[in-house]
Amino acid sequence: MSAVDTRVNLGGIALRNPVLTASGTFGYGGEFAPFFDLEQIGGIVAKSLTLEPRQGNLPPRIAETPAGMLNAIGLENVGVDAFIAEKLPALSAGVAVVASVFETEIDRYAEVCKRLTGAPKVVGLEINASCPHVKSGGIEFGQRAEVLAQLVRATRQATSLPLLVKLSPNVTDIREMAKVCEGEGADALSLVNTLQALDVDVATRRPVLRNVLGGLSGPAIRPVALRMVFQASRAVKLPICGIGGIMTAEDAVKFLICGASAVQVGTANYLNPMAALEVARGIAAYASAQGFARVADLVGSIELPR
Amino acid sequence: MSAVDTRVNLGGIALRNPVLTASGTFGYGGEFAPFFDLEQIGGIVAKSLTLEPRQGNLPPRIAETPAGMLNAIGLENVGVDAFIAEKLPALSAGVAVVASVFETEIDRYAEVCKRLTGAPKVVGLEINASCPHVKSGGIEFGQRAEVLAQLVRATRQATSLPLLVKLSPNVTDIREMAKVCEGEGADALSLVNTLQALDVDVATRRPVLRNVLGGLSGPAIRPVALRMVFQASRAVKLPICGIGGIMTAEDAVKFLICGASAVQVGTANYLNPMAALEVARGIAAYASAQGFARVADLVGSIELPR
Amino acid sequence: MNPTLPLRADARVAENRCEGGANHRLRLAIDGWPGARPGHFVMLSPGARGAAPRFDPLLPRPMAVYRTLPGAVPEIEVLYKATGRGTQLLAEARAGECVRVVGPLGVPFALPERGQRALLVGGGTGIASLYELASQARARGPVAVLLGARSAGDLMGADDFAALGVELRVATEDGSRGRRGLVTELLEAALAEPGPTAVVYACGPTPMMRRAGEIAAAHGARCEVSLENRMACGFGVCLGCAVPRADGTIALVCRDGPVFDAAAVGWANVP
Amino acid sequence: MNPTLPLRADARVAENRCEGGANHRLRLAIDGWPGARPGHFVMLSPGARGAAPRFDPLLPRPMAVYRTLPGAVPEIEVLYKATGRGTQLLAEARAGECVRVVGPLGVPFALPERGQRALLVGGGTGIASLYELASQARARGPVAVLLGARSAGDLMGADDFAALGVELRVATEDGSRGRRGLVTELLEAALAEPGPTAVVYACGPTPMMRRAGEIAAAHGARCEVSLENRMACGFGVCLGCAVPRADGTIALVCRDGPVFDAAAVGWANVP
Ligand SMILES: Cc1cc2nc3c(=O)[nH]c(=O)nc-3n(C[C@H](O)[C@H](O)[C@H](O)COP(=O)(O)OP(=O)(O)OC[C@H]3O[C@@H](n4cnc5c(N)ncnc54)[C@H](O)[C@@H]3O)c2cc1C
Ligand SMILES: Cc1cc2nc3c(=O)[nH]c(=O)nc-3n(C[C@H](O)[C@H](O)[C@H](O)COP(=O)(O)OP(=O)(O)OC[C@H]3O[C@@H](n4cnc5c(N)ncnc54)[C@H](O)[C@@H]3O)c2cc1C
Ligand SMILES: Cc1cc2nc3c(=O)[nH]c(=O)nc-3n(C[C@H](O)[C@H](O)[C@H](O)COP(=O)(O)O)c2cc1C
Ligand SMILES: Cc1cc2nc3c(=O)[nH]c(=O)nc-3n(C[C@H](O)[C@H](O)[C@H](O)COP(=O)(O)O)c2cc1C
Ligand code: FES
Ligand code: FES
Repeated sequence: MSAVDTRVNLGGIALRNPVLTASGTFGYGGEFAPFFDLEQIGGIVAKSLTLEPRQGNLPPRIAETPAGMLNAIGLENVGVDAFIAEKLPALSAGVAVVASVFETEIDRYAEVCKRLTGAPKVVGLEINASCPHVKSGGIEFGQRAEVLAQLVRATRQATSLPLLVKLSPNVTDIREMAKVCEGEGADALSLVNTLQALDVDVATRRPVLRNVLGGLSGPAIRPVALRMVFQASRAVKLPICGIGGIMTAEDAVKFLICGASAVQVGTANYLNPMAALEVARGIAAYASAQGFARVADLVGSIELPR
Repeated sequence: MSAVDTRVNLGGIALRNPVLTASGTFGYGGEFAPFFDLEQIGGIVAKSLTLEPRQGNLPPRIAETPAGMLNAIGLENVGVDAFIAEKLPALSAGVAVVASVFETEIDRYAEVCKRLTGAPKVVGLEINASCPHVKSGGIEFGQRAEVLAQLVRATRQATSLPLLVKLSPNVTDIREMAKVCEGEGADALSLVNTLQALDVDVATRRPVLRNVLGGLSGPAIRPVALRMVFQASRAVKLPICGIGGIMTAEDAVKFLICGASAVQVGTANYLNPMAALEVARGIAAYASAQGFARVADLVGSIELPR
Repeated sequence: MNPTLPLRADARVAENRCEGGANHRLRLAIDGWPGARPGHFVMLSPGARGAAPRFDPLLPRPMAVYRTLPGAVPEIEVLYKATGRGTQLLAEARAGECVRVVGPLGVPFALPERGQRALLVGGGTGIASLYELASQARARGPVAVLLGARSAGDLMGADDFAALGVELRVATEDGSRGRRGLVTELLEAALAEPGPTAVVYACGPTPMMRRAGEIAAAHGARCEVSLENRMACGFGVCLGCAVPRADGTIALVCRDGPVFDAAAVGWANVP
Repeated sequence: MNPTLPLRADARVAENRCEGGANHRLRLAIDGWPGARPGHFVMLSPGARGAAPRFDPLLPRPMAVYRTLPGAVPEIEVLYKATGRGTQLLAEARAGECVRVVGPLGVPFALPERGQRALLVGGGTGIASLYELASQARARGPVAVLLGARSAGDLMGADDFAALGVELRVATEDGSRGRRGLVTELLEAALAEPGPTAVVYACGPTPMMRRAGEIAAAHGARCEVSLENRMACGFGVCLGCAVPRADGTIALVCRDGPVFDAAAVGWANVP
């Protein structure tokens, strides 16, 4: 196992191994310090940040579904300045941090990106395009090619850091959105965010979430996420970070095989705070057992029927 | 329980109760005769029919996923003529049959509709718009508003039967597609077909399906299906038949609450050949326990936060 | 504040038995368990217990640490009602099997000041949060435990409280044990009694806790409540367990609670 | 053809025990069980067994009816290997619990003509499909059961076959029991022996069955194989279990099989 080279490059970010944690599922990192040393995984993607601190939605904010969960947290976060002043310093020096950004207006996105550029430990930015675009009547930024193009252009100009764009899966054709990002100079894609979903309680006939609609995550969505990673990886040259329902190393390996250069562990962190570490170790063990000298050689190694 | 009026009307089809079976999950009906009397459910939607008999894909055609399954059967079916000549007569007289139609060209869709119109027991047609449109480069008919409009127009002209359009969930905005159908004279919508998905076997690095891509069904997709039913029911006046991951009566009730006038039980038929019957009985029991005199009063009864 | 760092452990089921109706008692042996303070909880993953990974139900369930039994391998007890999918699955766990545990978690109860009278008000499964508190409060002053349930059969842990030697008063809605009525009526009566300053601790259904807070406030007594809310993580990262404070800001039940001052809770929007 | 209509039943687990390694034997009591013919199978839903509905794993698992034990409430036995998520869950089912069964399903084996010699070739879990066939073929003529496994510990049901009084020959890949080698080598040898016309029945891994068919054909013997394929329903409605025939048309393993004439199978595309 020690023979396997686990390093991967994600759009200019050199990672010691391909496992990151997904935004919104790992807090600001420090919460996991009791469980394991964060330098043992590739890096962390912090909770998405807005310009100002935000409170988020009233409860209930989460609910369980078959092999999945729904959430509508709202935009709750400490704000970009508190993140830089308080959260980043709390992490040990060797932790690679990708800062995630979401906002309701494009110029605010760009401003958050500017403030993060140069902050210590921040090795890249992830643009969360699954946020409702107020001006487009609530449709997500990532659901309209023109809006997405503007967003990527503006954030690309705002930072010299590697720029990851995290796409919404709630689209007709993920390849179209991937191409938009490639065209506007993104360095990598993160695929996917949550699937828009809903559940109701039959006893009260009320939606289970106060926000009515929520995002579906967890193993339930993994086959959909895998499909999008597969499609996008064949439509663009950008490296892809695969996300969606990764619970075990085997799940992560599937994303690598389908064309992802790295992965993010999300919901699994809740059930098992050591999930990301176990996934990182398990990927190396798989590569070793299958005779791959480098984890990077697994990327896109899918064997298609002739 | 006997006090509850279970009848619903689905776009001109009077159903004795709101439970149908989903196309492709109930064969041509006769396969279920050993398990229960089909006249005890609202009706059946038969396997989608093409003009000619078709063989479908090579194996493997199915696979299990977390709380779901993948399938890529291909277009396998006996063809519309054999359906009329052999399958329909095998069903007892009181069974309400909705015939499902899919094809690769619009004029072929229309021709199948014509042949089915007037066939005994056929009370309505369901247009399966999740079929790849060869002329649009493999995109599904239901993924492009213009193509969908042409399809609905042509099939609407081809039949006097109640016309249900079964939409693909693989779209950015289901409301847009629902409005197209309403505009072209559809009588009802069936929501949803399977989510496009993929899984790979890490031992072989091969896709689990010979067709590579497949459709995800089962409980995993239920929250996504519920969301689309909820959205569509607020965007159009057409009645909606809710489909996706219904395993129990409680699941079905959720669809009614979110605005569906009827439901279809799909994957559940495989695990439990009496699922549709149990769902039908359970809906009536729920309505009775909650003090609803008519199951129809449940439709759209969701209580939204103010 | 929480002085003990949480751990993630594969706990071994030492015992898991039905105590009548839906009530169950689970004893878990946890290597390295650092101990817990009154009001601490754990996250238990019922779905992870089998040999093959299964993800339905997916989320772990928050459960109070009923009590810790020290030893070479420390054990904790959890009292739970098997009502939903996760707790019914938990009820199937057999001795020797593994259950994933994360904990201890949360902000515990503040023990009463020396000489204060502690009034512990428990309803339903909330009773499970109060045992260690009753046990430790005994050393500070008089303790009365007021327990409520629908009927005698639903009552959890009453014998254990009795064995602690604290004063025990019971109310059931059907009168099958103790007084017929609500446990908050017992609280009213207890606060009306003469004696040292009282401090109230409540855990149970939201309306009960809210009412306990009002009653305590009316008598000038401090009241701590242990809130329940849906949780995905239990340690402050999913932001799923938010409840509003009285001042409109948001608190996380798992990190800022589950124990809150009743007066600080924005009750109107607690689910 | 299948003369018995399938039923859907909540079978009661009478016994479920490990027989060494991954090998398990499950005995199910099924009210109204209509009996089964050699080669019939059932669909078992391991996920449906608990009190609360759980849908991971989702699909039922096809399993041969190893044998039927008649009685007031008839019982069936199933021999299975607990290897994946569903079969491991099945292994957790305890006596008294319920497992959903649909069956009997499929097209059974055609018994040998009177006087023919039956050669039954079983490998891995495929052995479970052959017990009733061995039992019933005895009345028609000589029966030899040829079983293959990786090693002695993997072998299923060998003692039961021995107890039937049929001739039993074993091959293991590591030589830990019987001859070292493949079971198809035993078949070669058996067909080379003088005697009455032989008919071959094979069930096991696809390459083994394909090879058995070739060997039988080379000796002019008829060969029936019982194919495996992923199944969602087991009764011909999902179209998931399709395999190509030699003539290029599609057959359903659950409805047109699982028993096929080896010569009619389009082996190149059997998964
Ligand atoms: C801090 C804390 C301590 C608790 N201590 C105990 C205890 O000691 N004993 C006990 O029996 N119960 C306790 N509960 C309640 C317990 O967590 C729920 O009863 C349990 O999660 C319900 O799970 P289920 O599988 O039965 O229900 P399901 O209906 O399957 O649950 C579905 C989802 O909703 C959540 N949920 C449902 N009810 C509750 C609830 N009341 N509180 C929080 N989440 C809920 C579940 O965790 C799950 O995510 C505690 C809750 C909290 C927050
Ligand atoms: C007609 C028939 C009779 C069978 N009889 C027996 C028997 O008597 N004893 C026994 O141990 N096994 C038997 N099998 C094989 C058995 O069905 C599989 O071993 C079992 O389904 C694997 O499930 P799992 O949960 O262990 O594996 P998983 O890997 O969790 O299975 C995932 C999915 O693939 C399917 N699958 C995996 N392997 C097979 C396989 N070999 N055949 C069919 N589907 C598979 C599963 O059913 C499930 O849908 C039979 C198969 C068929 C088709
Ligand atoms: C409770 C919760 C909060 C989330 N918050 C964010 C967020 O702030 N920003 C973001 O880009 N994604 C967020 N996500 C999405 C995840 O990062 C991830 O894309 C998604 O959950 C799918 O991965 P998973 O199935 O592994 O969880 C959140 C997910 C959950 C469950
Ligand atoms: C194996 C399989 C075959 C299917 N074939 C068809 C079909 O021929 N026509 C169609 O409209 N839908 C077909 N479907 C989709 C179902 O009708 C249904 O829309 C979908 O499975 C979601 O419902 P469920 O989760 O209840 O299964 C098929 C689904 C499965 C699983
Ligand atoms: S439960 Fe996750 S933040 Fe409280
Ligand atoms: S398993 Fe469904 S058709 Fe054969």
